[in-house]
Amino acid sequence: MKPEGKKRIWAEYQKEIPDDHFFYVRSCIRQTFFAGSEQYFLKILRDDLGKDVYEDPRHTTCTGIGYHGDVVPFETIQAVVARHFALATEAGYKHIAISCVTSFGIYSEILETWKHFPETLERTREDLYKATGRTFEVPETISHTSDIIYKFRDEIARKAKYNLIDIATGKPLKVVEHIGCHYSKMFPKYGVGGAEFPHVLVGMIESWGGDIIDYPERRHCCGFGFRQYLVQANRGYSLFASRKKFESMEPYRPDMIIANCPGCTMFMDRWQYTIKEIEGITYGSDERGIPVLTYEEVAGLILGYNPWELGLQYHNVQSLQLLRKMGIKADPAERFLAKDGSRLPEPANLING
Amino acid sequence: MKGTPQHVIIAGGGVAGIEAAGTLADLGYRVTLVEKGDEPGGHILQWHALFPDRRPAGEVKSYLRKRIEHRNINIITRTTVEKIRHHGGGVAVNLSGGTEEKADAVIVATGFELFDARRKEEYGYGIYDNVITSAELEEMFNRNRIVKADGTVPSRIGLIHCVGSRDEKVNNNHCSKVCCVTAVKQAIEIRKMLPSCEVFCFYMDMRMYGPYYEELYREAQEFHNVNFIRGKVSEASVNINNRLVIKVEDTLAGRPLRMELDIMVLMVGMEMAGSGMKLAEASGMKRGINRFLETTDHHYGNNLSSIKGVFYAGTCTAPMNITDTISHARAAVAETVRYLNGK
Amino acid sequence: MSIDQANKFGFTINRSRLIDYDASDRKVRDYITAREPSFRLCFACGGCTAACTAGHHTTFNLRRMNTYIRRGEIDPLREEVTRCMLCGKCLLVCPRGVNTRNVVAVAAEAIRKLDRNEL
Amino acid sequence: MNSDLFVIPFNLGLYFILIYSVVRSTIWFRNLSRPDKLRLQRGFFGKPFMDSLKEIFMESLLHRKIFRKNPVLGYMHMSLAFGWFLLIVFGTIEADFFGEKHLNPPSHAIFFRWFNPDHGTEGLAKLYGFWMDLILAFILSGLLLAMVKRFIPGMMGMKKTTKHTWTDRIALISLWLIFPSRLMAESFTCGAHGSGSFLTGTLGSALASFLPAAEIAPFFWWLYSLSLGTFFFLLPVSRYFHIPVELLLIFMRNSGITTGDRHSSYTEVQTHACSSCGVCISVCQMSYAAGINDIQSAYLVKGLRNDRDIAAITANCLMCGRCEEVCPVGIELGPMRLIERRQGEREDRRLRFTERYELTRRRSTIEKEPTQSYGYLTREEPEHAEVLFFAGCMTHLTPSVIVAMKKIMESAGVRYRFMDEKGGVCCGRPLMLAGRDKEARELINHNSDIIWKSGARILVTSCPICYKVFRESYYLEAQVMHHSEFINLLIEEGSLRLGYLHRRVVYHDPCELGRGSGIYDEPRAVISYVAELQSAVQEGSMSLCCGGSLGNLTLSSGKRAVIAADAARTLTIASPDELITACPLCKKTFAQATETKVSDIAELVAAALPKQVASRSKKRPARHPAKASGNG
Repeated sequence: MKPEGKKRIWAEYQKEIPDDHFFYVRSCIRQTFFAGSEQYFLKILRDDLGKDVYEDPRHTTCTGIGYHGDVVPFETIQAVVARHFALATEAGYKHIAISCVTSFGIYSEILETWKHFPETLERTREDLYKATGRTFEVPETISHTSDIIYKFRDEIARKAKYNLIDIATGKPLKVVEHIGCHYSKMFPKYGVGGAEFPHVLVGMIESWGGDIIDYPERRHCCGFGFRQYLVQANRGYSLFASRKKFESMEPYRPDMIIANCPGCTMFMDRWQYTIKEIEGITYGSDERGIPVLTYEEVAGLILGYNPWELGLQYHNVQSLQLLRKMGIKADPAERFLAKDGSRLPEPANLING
Repeated sequence: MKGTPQHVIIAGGGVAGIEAAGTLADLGYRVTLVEKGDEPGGHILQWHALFPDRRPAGEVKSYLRKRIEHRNINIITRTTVEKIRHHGGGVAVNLSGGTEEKADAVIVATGFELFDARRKEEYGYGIYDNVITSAELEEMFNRNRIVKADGTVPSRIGLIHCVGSRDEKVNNNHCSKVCCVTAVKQAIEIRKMLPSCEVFCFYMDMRMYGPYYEELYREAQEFHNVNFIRGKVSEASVNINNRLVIKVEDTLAGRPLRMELDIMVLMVGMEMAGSGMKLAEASGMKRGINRFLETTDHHYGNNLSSIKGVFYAGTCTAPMNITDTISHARAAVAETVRYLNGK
Repeated sequence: MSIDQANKFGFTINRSRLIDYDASDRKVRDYITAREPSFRLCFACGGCTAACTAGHHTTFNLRRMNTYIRRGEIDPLREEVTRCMLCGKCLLVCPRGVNTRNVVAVAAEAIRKLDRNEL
Repeated sequence: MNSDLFVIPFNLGLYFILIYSVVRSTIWFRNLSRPDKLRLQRGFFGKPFMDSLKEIFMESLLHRKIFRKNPVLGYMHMSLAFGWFLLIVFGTIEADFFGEKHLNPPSHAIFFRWFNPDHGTEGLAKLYGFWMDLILAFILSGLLLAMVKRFIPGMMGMKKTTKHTWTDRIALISLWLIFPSRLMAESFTCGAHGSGSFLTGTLGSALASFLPAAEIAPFFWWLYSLSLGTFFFLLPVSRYFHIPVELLLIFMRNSGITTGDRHSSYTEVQTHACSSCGVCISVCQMSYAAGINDIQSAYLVKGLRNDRDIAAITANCLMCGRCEEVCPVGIELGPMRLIERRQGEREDRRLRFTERYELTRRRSTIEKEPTQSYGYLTREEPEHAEVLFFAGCMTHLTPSVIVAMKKIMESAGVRYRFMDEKGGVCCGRPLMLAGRDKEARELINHNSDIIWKSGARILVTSCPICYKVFRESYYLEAQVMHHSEFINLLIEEGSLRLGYLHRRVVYHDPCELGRGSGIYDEPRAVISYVAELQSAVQEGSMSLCCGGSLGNLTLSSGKRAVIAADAARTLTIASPDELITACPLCKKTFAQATETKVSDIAELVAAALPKQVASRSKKRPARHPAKASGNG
């Protein structure tokens, strides 16, 4: 591997990520499955980095799942996205921070469409106005939330209480990064580092002390794919795609996977359990599974937040070994305690629980 | 011809430029050959052996060298022609370095550039250790040593056709014509040097268009056991053993295929040379959608520019092999002479 | 995998369609190439398949079968090879002079030996 | 008499070979199938026995067939075989008649001169002695020729001789020594005693004039006995074993036993009856045209006899049948080779018992052995037809033949159905040629079903390969005709009006039609009716193979082309206008090999049809050629 080659590509794919004042649009599934990730993203930005992030309660789903599931037409989704832009315009924001990779892909697609076919923009303005009476300005930038963490990765590193380093050996942790397909495969210039060698997560891992694993199926889809997952009969494809990735990364003995897409995190985590049930195979060293973390969770860990506050216990693959390696003291017994100290029911079928 | 011989400037000292210069000089014209490199010769200088008969490139190189040992030819190296413009009844050219040269006609022979393989990011050229170009493989032949980056001997080599050719994604829809036969030639050479090394050619179509090219292809299959897989490689990565892993559809089986390689050779295609593009820009010479120079008619005017007194020779107009380049250069001379006689 | 496990989720893991060249075995190819060297000459024009008497009735495809042999894909080959009628019509069509009929005959022989652990 | 001890080697050898022959014959007999045993038993008391004696005399002793083919070679064989026979017969008579006793052990007849050194100086005995010397001279002249043939094969018009094993060599040396040593032994004895006739007497007296003949004589008698004994001992393991086995083969064949389709005592007898004469090699196109000299029938048989791996030999043969045609012993070489092609037949047979057991055990664990399987074929419901036309797979690659046949049949008003118009199912013959009879049976059943259901009275095919299998392996009510036969029938019936083409043509007999099915005359009759038929250099039963044969599984296209070119050259030596054949495969093969125009017989006939075919055939009422089929 020639690092200078990658650096050259990264240099070619640099995008403008604003410094402050974000209009935040959330993800349907991240806030549901990894509520801590979203919460800590906002918290880190606001409290640790002192940024202004605006949330509007009137913001809705982007309908991306419906769009990719062939039930929402392109005109409709343009109008929905335009409405988000209208909310941002009304609040005086020009930079959109998008939590979901699917949404990010849709925003990119719509902006590109408007750029190449200005008549569609006009049509959308008309549609939105007729439907809601709103008008909007096209935002100056769109950033995926991982872009924003990427931008501030060194600042986070400076404030770090922990690093992606095995404290017992002093060696960097071996980290697999997984980028959601819609982050940059459709429009490489919208992603940090492009599509073939994305830098967005690599940059974070490098800044926080970890080692990147470049394994053969790195580019491969996690298997989510809306039509694959939504139709039960098709889930075998989804599962197959994830397994292909696990088998490819397995020889490297990774300590964790970091993903920037809510769907990918979800499926790479849950399918490990399903594969264990169907084939009896558990991946990871000592068959403890490979923890799949969001970059927000990792940033939170680095900054010293409580793993159970971050919501690590709500992953199917538990991260106890990983936390130990990083030197983070967290009592497993406290994983499922409610705020008042009472015990919550423990999820069944945890890997490495 | 009477009086002082007429003067022709040739922009570019590759195969076409040299052949045009030699022919013009033989006919008694005064020629100035402007070459941007240290010496005339062009791409062939790096080549080890030529298709289809795998003759040593040196034979053609020495032919070309002799071709310009002529008192009528003045060679200017490390110089490019920046601009061509009309001057009186003839033409004048601006050379890099600020000088100007006048002539009765100009032959543009600025040639081609090899596709920059880094533009096919998914192949990881410049990133993975053992991804090389066909030109680099040729240099290995010159050194008589085919080895991986770590110095070990490869046991499997893949040659990827159409890198930078027939690919909208890199803005090249044209076929570079010579890469298929080059791949077959190189495959045979690898097999001869390393008999225990498996060789695979990944092709979209086998375009064996020239005489004895198809025979070479057959020879590769019959006697050298070169494997051919029809399909365009989509991407390359490395595995834990630092072996390349490629993905391709085996279109004849209708199924995806994955294979490990020790060395991946990218058969880089031909593109219009950057210097030629600049010259065209500055001088108002038209270019086609493939970015090569556009001739007035691609059947019977394929040496003619739309500018009076300016003629084209060789691969600045389209990808071609050495044989065709030499013929094209001679034809350019014929057109030039016809023009000069009519003046 | 038991039926219970399949029922547990309502789906299973799909089988790979990938030809994993490094995982497959080319003993059959080597056996055939040694006995019928003209096999190497196939350039997959499909003339054999177009002429094929059996191919008129079933999915038998000699051109594809040759590809399977070369890639070491034995399972599909095992099915394919049984369908040929050995009529030899393909021999008359092949532009590369591949002894196509013998390729099938030797392939069947190779598979028989492979299954008997005699290859 | 102590010096009589020299007879011991001879006696041992003789009794050994007699006992061996009886034991071996018994084993072979026991291993025969029940029907074959019955055939043999019946044959022993009937005409077959007499036929066999006659054949043995004509072929095994006189070597009539070889004589006809090659007189010098025939004389060589005859002098050795018939001469030796005469020597034994007349030697025994001499011993019984002139000897001390009237019933003697064989050694007394063989070594008569030793026991009766002074015999034959006058009267009848002298005349008889002259006769015996003449026989010996006859044999020695043959032996001389044999030696010449051995060292200079070309002199005998023989191209190649099979290679000898070391037992063959010793047997050969001992055989060669027998008669010279007898000559020397008798001559020395006669020389010492002043007896002997023109050969032994003359040579004897000459030798005795300067040598101590009486002292030297025993040495040659020992040599004579030893060489006889050695020869007898080596006989079962040498190529000369064919001499006694051939007698058995003749008898078995005359009793009606045939090779069939599996290995049996009869194939073993045939294996041992081969004299490795090499005639099969000389006529083999693979040898003289393509330079392949290790696959001929002699090598096949030798491989079988010596239990070698002959898979490569077995597969690499055109199956043209020329060797079988010339085999002086009459071995069924084609069927023998086909048996060897059957899957696994031979490789399993070569295994030792324990290995075979182990293999069977291991194989029983394999769920499914891959065999050809045509379960995908769907049953067809053909329309009724008087005449069913089956073009055949290959004919679909020569559409001109199909068009010609259509024209001919329409012109003759034949009501026919085109069975494989939209592509049919292979006849099964190619599978049989590849040794896969079981799978062929599946296709045969499929096609038979269609033919039966069509109710056709005549099945016409354009392909000799199909023709052979239709005739031999299908059970059909319909009469099977090759299109050349059918066209001939139409001409004879008067249903075809044909003009005369002023062309000189030569006809090539396709292997499967000519030697394979015995159809030589009909095509010639048809051709002569419409054009001038030249005769070919090699035709009829010795016609050449085009080289394209499906009988060969492994022959490369390059070698096929060489054979085709050679055959085409031979056929067109008299510069005909056209080379006519009756097989699509031959047509396609020759078309690539010669400048001469190559046509199928149907195309030739179609060219001779009057021009306005279509309108005439409509007016004419449909005819029923099946009526005339009785004369086929």
